[in-house]
Amino acid sequence: MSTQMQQLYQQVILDHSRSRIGNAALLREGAAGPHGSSHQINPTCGDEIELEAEISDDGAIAVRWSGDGCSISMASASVLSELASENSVEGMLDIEAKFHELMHSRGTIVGDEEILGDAAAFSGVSKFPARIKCALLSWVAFKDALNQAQTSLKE
Amino acid sequence: MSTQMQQLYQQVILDHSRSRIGNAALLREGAAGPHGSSHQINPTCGDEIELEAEISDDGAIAVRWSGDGCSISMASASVLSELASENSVEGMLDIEAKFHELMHSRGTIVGDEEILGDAAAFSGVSKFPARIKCALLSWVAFKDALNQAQTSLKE
Amino acid sequence: MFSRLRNDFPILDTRVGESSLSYLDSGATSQKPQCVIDTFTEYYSQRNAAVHRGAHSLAVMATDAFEAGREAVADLVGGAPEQVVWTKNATEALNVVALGIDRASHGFGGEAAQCFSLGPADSIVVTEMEHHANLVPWQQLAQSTGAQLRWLPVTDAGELDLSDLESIVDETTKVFAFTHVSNVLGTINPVDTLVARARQVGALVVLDACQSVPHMPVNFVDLDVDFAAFSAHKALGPTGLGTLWGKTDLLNSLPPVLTGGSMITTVTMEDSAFMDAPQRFEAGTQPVAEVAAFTTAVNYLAEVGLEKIFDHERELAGVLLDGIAKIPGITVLGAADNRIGTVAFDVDGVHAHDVGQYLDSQGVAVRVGHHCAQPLHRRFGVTATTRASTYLYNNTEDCEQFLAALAEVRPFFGVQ
Amino acid sequence: MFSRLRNDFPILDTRVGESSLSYLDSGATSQKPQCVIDTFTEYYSQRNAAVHRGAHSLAVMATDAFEAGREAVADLVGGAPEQVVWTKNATEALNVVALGIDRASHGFGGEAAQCFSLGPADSIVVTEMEHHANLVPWQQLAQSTGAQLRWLPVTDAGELDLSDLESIVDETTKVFAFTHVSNVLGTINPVDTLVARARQVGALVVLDACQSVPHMPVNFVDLDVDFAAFSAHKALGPTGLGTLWGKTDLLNSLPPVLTGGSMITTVTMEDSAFMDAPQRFEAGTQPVAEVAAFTTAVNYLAEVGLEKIFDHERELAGVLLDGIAKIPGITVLGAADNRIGTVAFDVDGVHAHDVGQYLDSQGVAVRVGHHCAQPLHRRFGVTATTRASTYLYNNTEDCEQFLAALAEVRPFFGVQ
Ligand SMILES: Cc1ncc(COP(=O)(O)O)c(C=O)c1O
Ligand SMILES: Cc1ncc(COP(=O)(O)O)c(C=O)c1O
Repeated sequence: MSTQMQQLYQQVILDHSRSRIGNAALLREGAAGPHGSSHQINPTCGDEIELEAEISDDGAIAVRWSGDGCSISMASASVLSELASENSVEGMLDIEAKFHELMHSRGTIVGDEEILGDAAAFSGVSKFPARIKCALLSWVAFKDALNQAQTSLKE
Repeated sequence: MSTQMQQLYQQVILDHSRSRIGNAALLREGAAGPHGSSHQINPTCGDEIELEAEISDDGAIAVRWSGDGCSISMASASVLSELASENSVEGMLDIEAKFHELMHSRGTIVGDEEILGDAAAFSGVSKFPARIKCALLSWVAFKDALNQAQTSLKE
Repeated sequence: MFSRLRNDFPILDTRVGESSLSYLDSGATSQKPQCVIDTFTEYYSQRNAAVHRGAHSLAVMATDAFEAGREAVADLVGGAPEQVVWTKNATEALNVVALGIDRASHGFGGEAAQCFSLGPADSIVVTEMEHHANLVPWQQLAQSTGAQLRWLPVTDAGELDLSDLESIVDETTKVFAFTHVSNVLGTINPVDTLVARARQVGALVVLDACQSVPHMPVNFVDLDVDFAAFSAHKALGPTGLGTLWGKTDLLNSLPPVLTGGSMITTVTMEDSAFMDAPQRFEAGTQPVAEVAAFTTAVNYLAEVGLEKIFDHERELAGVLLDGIAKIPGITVLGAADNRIGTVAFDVDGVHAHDVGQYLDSQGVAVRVGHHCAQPLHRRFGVTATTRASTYLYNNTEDCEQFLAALAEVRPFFGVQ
Repeated sequence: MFSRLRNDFPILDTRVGESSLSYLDSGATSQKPQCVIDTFTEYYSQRNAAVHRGAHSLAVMATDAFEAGREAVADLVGGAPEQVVWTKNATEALNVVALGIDRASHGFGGEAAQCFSLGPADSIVVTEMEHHANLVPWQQLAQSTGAQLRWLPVTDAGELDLSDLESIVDETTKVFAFTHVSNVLGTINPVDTLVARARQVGALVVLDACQSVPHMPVNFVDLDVDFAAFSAHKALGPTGLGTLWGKTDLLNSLPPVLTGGSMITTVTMEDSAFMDAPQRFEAGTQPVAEVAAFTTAVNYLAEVGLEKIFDHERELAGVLLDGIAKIPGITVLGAADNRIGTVAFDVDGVHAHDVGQYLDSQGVAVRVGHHCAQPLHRRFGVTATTRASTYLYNNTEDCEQFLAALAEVRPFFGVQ
């Protein structure tokens, strides 16, 4: 087995792809606080995700999602949900930017585990250009949904 | 000067291209007997010809044409007009078929001067695929016009 | 013979990491023999020029090469050279027909094009197993003309369900467009039956021959279709070239879609007149080097023999299907007997993208996703599958390398 | 430098009969340097696969090559990679815009496409010097939408007559399409003035850059055009590839014309949704090897430098024009100072076809005919001309070989 494959499919990714954090029924119109939702699709393989982000009064973020896709995309959504429950809005925006950069690094940078948590395990993905979109799918949905939530917060 | 060029531009062709037999005002609606007319165009270079063929009571054919084109196409129309004045309808159809065959021979056959007259001088043209259309332009018009004339003769 | 000709394909010697390459993605695009590759070098070093223009010697040689291609294709699929129209790919070829009908329905092409005109009382029929290239253009045509879009469903066995053929293809049907061979299931469709029904109701038949022409003997005249489309790149030829084949009178009355140079007779500032087929549909500078290379490819295929290629691939299909049946947790989509060497499957518990990634790590190139056939995948309750597809250069070892790797997929991802 | 790089073009060593080849037909299509030819061999031997699909290694390499091409082109002409859409030729690129507007005018593309919608109260403006590729599609659009087609005339000097610019391009004008450089006269048009007028009336600007991009520095962002089109084959690249460049928001709202695989997001049997540009306009398998080869060509051009190429060709244009002026009975069409090395002329008493044939017998390759610009020829009172056109690989000897042969044309045909 090539080490590239082991780097791509790290145990933490395989684990997240099986027990998926945040993978829960969507609330849709029933969501309580300021929230947003986004539906993203990867046209190449048909992977899709629908994700809701909600900001509660104390600034905490809750993420719920439902989707269908490969282990990379499902694990990524799970890791994202975990991080969202542990970080502030600003923290998540920072993580999102760093994750984005990591994915486009083609293996030239190593993810900072302090900041990225389990998302650092995705550094191997950046060497597989065809899989970068898989890893980013939920993050694109999250950024969109969070943006909506922030907007409705300001209103 | 290559011999191919001399074969292409035989003196008889250059002569016909300058003093053009049959190059005369078209009669249009004023034509007397059973007649036909045809307008042909070579889209590649814009060469065009308008040709009238008329069959008189004694079976003689008269050809008039007006056109604009290269020496090959003009000479061909001139030679055609000359032949038409010397041959019967059947004779011209035979000549047309033989000329067509000669043009598509890529230099493998020699035109029979007995039958083709000056048109036999076009055998060199068949080695220049880009010029075959030039040589055939007036003949296509003639065949079309003659066909119309024959039809109106039968009516 | 087939073991020898494998050496003609330089890319098959590629190493993928520590493995040799087992290329089982010819359904997407085929690899090229050295003679086809060499044609590019030869063409651009010796006879490159604009065709159908200019009197100079290079232009004459280029034009000869360009027109010889039509003859080679006509020899392969039937009909006359002028029935062969060059396009950029099969997708363009199908669009030329659909959009030509669209234009005819909006008054273009005059009297002669009236036979193509569609309206709200008419229907267009496709099938549920179409590639998007033979579905989306017809959806667009239906939207543009108000015609109704209908389709033949697919059975669990991966065959066309013909039980309602007579009510689906009925007197309102003006166009019946279907694929000869499914690019997902490998199923060879009963063209005869479908054409016969189309003739009963007077519908035009448009055949998507992308997956048949490269893999089996096909004659469009014998099949009696009106239009057919296929791509060079799936048949040992280059990218950037496709073919639209059509009946001469239909081609000459179909309004052209792309307009410009080299397809006109007279142009004034106000108006233009168009040439007959094939030039009618070949606006602008054409893929001449590609035609030269494809001519080499077609001659290569003819020399090997499509009948033999078909038999060879059926043998490989047997190896693939038998081998897959022995691996637990794999479900093949469709099970048609009458098939080519294309096999799409679902691996229980592992997403196709991950399956493909694992196979690649073992040197096996397959395709994953919906293979441009989303409705068909939806019909089988999946969003993506893994597809192995063979060609003349594949051998039993390729299949075994694939099967060995496939057996390891579920263990690798910890699924049992 | 220019004398050295000539050796990069193998075809230039061709002998025509007893003469060496003087290739002066680059306005029709350019010859290719060895590195571009080699790219085909390299691509098909090492990384041929379907792009944007499949996880396997070959597919990743092919996709990289395909996308790198957009970056190279964006570096050459300005803008971002996603503003670069691949087409089969420049003609398709211009048609994609004209037919996209046609579809928008017939309700396709929804709200976002409304900005493109044309009707009988609108006008489209072109010029009298357009290549058929930038004329016929607009005629078709005018016919389809009822919009009026207008044009800027050409002066005896072969320049655009701008005296009535304000009345021809007016408040009704929705599209203003014109060529950057005339393929017959060689004239470089004043894009700034034309764009400024278009901006005043809010018209879309479509630039035919076929004869500018290969021969001079061009930046579409600086020129502030909305869409631009050019061909790879005229710029050292392969046949079978063109480029449509557009402003991002316009590309993303223009309805696609060719539909099918790889340009959709979701497809059901009933309906489909389309991707953003560039994929939006790239239905089906793309000319991937051609993109790889064109990337090599663009890098080659960039290395030589378009500024230097422009100067080199202006020098050759001087040699041609000065030499022709000394030969009796030759009339050059147009006399613009601001020009490239393209010179079309009439030989008194000898038809262009015969001129070209004689020149070919002396090893000189030129183009004869109407050069896909019938209205322009009509304006100058001729049906056909002979055209000599230069490129970076030409030298003074090529021009002299041409001039020597041209001087013999009238004597050969017995005209004085
Ligand atoms: C000015 C101009 N526009 C458009 C075209 C059409 O380009 P293509 O034939 O590559 O589509 C050409 C060349 O033929 C041209 O010179
Ligand atoms: C059945 C079928 N139809 C149409 C196409 C489209 O062909 P292309 O992508 O060459 O246009 C393909 C291949 O992609 C196919 O397999």
